[in-house]
Amino acid sequence: MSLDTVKHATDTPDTEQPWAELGLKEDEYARVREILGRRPTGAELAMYSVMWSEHCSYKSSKVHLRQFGEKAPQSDAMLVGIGENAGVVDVGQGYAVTFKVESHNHPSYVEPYQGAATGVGGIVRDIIAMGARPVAVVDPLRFGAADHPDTRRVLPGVVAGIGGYGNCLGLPNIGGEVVFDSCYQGNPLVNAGAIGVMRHEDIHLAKASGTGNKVILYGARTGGDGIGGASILASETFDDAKPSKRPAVQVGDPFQEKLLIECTLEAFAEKLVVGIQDLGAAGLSCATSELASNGSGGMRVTLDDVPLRDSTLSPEEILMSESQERMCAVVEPEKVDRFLAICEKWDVIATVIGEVTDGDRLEIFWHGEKIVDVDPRTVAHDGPVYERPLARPEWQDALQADDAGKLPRPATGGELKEQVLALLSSPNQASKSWITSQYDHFVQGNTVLAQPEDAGMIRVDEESGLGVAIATDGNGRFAKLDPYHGAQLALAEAYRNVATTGAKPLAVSDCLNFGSPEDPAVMWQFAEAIRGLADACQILGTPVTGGNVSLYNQTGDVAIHPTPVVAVLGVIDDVARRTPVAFAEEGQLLYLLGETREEFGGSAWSQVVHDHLGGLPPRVDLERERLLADILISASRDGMVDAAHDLSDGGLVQAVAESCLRGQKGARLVVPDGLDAFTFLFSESAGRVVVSVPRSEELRFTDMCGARGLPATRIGVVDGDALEVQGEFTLSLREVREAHEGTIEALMA
Amino acid sequence: MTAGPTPAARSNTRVGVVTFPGSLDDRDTQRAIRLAGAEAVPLWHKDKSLQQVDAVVLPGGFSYGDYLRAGAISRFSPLMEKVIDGARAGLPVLGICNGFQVLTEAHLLPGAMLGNDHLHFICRDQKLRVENTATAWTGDYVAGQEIHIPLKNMDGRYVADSRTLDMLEAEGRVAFRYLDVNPNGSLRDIAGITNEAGNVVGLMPHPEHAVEPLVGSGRTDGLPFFTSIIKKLVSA
Amino acid sequence: MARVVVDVMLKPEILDPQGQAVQRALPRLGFEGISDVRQGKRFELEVDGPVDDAALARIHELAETFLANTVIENFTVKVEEEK
Amino acid sequence: MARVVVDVMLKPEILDPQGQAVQRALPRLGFEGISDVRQGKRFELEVDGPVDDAALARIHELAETFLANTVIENFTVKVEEEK
Ligand SMILES: Nc1ncnc2c1ncn2[C@@H]1O[C@H](COP(=O)(O)OP(=O)(O)O)[C@@H](O)[C@H]1O
Ligand SMILES: [Mg+2]
Repeated sequence: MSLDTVKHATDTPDTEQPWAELGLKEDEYARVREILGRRPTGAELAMYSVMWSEHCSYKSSKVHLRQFGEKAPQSDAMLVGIGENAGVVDVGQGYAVTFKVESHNHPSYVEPYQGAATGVGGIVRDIIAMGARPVAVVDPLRFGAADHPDTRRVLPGVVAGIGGYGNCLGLPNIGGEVVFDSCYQGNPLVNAGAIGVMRHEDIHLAKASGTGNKVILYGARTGGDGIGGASILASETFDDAKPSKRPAVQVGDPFQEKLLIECTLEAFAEKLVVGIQDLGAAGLSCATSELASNGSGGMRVTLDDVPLRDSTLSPEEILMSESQERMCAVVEPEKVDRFLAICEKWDVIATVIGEVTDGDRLEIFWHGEKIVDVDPRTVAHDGPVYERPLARPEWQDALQADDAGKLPRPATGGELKEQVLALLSSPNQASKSWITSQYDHFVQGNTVLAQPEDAGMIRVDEESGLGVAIATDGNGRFAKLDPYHGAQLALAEAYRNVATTGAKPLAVSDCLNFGSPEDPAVMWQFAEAIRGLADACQILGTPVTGGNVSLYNQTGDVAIHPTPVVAVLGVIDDVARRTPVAFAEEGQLLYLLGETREEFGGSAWSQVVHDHLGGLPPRVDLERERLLADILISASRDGMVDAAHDLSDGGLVQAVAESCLRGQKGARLVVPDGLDAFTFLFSESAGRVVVSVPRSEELRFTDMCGARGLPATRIGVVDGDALEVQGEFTLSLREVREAHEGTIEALMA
Repeated sequence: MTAGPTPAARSNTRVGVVTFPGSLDDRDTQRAIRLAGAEAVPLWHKDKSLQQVDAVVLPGGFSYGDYLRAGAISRFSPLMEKVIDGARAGLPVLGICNGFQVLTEAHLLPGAMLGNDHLHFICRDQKLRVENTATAWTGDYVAGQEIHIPLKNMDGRYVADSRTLDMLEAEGRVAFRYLDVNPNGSLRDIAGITNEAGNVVGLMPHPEHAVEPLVGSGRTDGLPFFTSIIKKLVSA
Repeated sequence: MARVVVDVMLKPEILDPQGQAVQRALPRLGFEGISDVRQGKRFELEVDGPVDDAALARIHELAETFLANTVIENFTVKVEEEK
Repeated sequence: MARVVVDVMLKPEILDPQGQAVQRALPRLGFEGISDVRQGKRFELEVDGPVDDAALARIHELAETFLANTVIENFTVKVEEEK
């Protein structure tokens, strides 16, 4: 057994190396040899192979993601953009907000509870690493068919995991999504987003600068988590007298992460930290190479000083371990003692494992021998870039030609009523309270809005009432019909949701969930979605600040629906002005803002009633979305509307029913001239919101809409304890409630 | 502006809030105390002094991750020795949620807290009846008053043997009872109890999340907890 | 080094919803003939040095004051064979 | 009637935050000399009828598919004396 040192690697150029088993392509391995001018050591091979993986290097997506930068709209709010752990936006009064969405899809299928839990843990560490205190989480989720037996395994586990971790960290869960579709059967999507708040001067970046500064690893001990690949290496270099089994599943320790949050924030407050990086995918390989390559100098690390949970780990395994709840900080030598004291106060293990050097190499030592000697930039930033072939799928035309407008429609008021009930009680449209009641949405005492509101809203400043709002949306059915416009619809909906609460949309994060990039059809969907999103962000004036790509979500040849999930962050000057969803006052007038067309492609109605997916998604009009948002924000600021609810899946009837239930008030609706009752109730035309206007404000409100050219149609009144569509049907609130609630519980409990 | 209700009384009352590792609602509790008009004094579980506070709140959260049993590890922290001595000598102590669990683990209150009978974490706006207004923390309520207070926990099922339950009932020591829905399977719908002297109170719901109209549950039904203790101490 | 195992179970009179949930699920999984299920905790302690009577007494005390809450739980302590 | 006990423990290579938290609390409680603590679950099943090989095989299957999550946990099945 001999250690594969740099010297040894230089002396033994012809040693066979398991690059293929580690996921490297032949030309990628050749490139590593070229960069180093010799063969890599085992440890170097470990680092390059994880950092050049799809997950860490974005090699298939990079060429497309560039558009987010190239097309980014001018925005004064942007403080830190794409490339850091998370983007940062200015929300005024000296406050900055950081937010990001990430995926933990595959691990959550294998072990739902722990997969989802560690997904929350990972995104929260990205937020802390920016210098912010995490203030809320959101969880956009996709599962297989609601009545499939495996969904009963996956969903309760995922929900318990997200709750178990987030609740224990003290982060209110203020939003998310739950969508069922058999396309996600073997590939559930567990996306998790987090928001953090800080003062401008507290923004921290992942860089190691200042020769002589110390590199401190703190948090959990390093175990053999998530290092399947590295074990191959280890067995090459070492004899087999060690546990061959390394856990494929990581177990989260939310308590440890809570301590990590508190001690990191205390260190920030005392200005002890020069640079900081969380340990996520690729663990120390990623943290050391990114810190070093973003800094001014090099870095020297002594791997023997890493605290271990499993003393049999090899250096390759330590470098690749993905053990949770760890962070890496760069600290000036004279501040190290204070930093370690804070960690000790919080019972967090902290160890100096290296220092910043004045060279430009990342050097890693083990038992006194040098086992890594690389230019960190080549590891962190010079990974391969692919221009993968893409092709519009041959089935796309047929799918779009299969127009949902041809589907048989309800003919009588009785049939309409039946279909309304069918929609309200269908798993995708039913109340998600069985899920969201497992999440703490009160903790921290700043939650202004949470589920089932259109957007979550958090108070940032107690004195002024400054707040932020966030909404996440995505519609895989729309994106399947047309990925370009489907991605734009996701953005438009999240943007509209934020504006509906009265907040001004500022910035975007996204999580792009797709099938295999090696399939040209999937790659086309991916490219189209990004193009659509980037174009739309330009028009809406909301830059993308960061996000995440999850590829290979497919079983065999069958990919999930293309599922771009978009998060929009907004700001509101005074949370007292927020607009909730609930109809609260009898007698208030209901107005429908926007235009209703016969648009049923990809709609909830076509899915629930006809199990159909075809045609084109609703038309996108981004200028109109902008105008609608402006009107909603003005109306909120000037007290012209008391309630507002965005129209999306299920159309108008779904939105009105939800607002009625939330406020425990009925509504009487009149089908407007020029529309048939069916289209009025079920169309999913974009750019629409229903608002409840006090009679005293009616004139002022309609004048404002008229002057600015936004269609506003009076459709009814808040009244009584039934949902009535005049001349068609009446449903008591009790019937509505019974249809809407209980579906998920009945399926899962 | 989002200022809460005007403080009941500005006072020199100092109410300590203990932070254990994993405490979550410590800052909110401090805010509630300030809104009620008292000074909130942060206390650290490793300290050995109560800093001469007039009363102590053990806040909600997942101290030590609720590992082993909720409250079981915190109960042995250095500051808890002082809290236990103080409570026995009449110091007003309020345990909210995790704090209630710590109080039962420390045997300052009888019974124990177990996992919810439905096995899920639950977060809801819970209706309660105030059964005892003679404690240090409930004087500002009216006997029988029905209030809404957010509830959020995994281990909220109150259990005790029937002798203990009968004693609690007979002595009027059930301070709060769940109404409409028993959210966790607590015996006799018990949401909160007091010790014999009335200075130590524990409850599962979170009054600190019901002190401002704009955030949390949107109600202020929780504020009287904090004004009660101020009045009690001012008049003492 | 020896291993001492502490088993902690809810007292029989205390409702055990976890055990019940398992039991209720059994028929669905096709298992008949199990009339009751209780779920408790098992602690495995690795003890340095010999597990003599003094050590066992201390572990007993540990179980009584810490690992179990005797208001609701019973416990047993036993030594496992050396590994 | 017989009792069958299924013990479920996290695999040794899997992080056990609960066991760790317990272990870290021990010195504070004045207990030294315990080098590791792991916390797992104990299921007590009351079985109607005889616990023959067939019954045990079925309980083994139950443990494998339901009581334990074999991605992260190991389990053992043993028969306790009649009560
Ligand atoms: N879909 C996307 N849109 C915009 N930015 C993205 C997207 N995916 C990844 N990014 C950005 O690329 C950078 C690297 O992403 P990632 O590896 O997920 O970060 P981390 O290392 O913090 O997990 C981040 O700044 C991230 O925000
Ligand atoms: Mg990161």
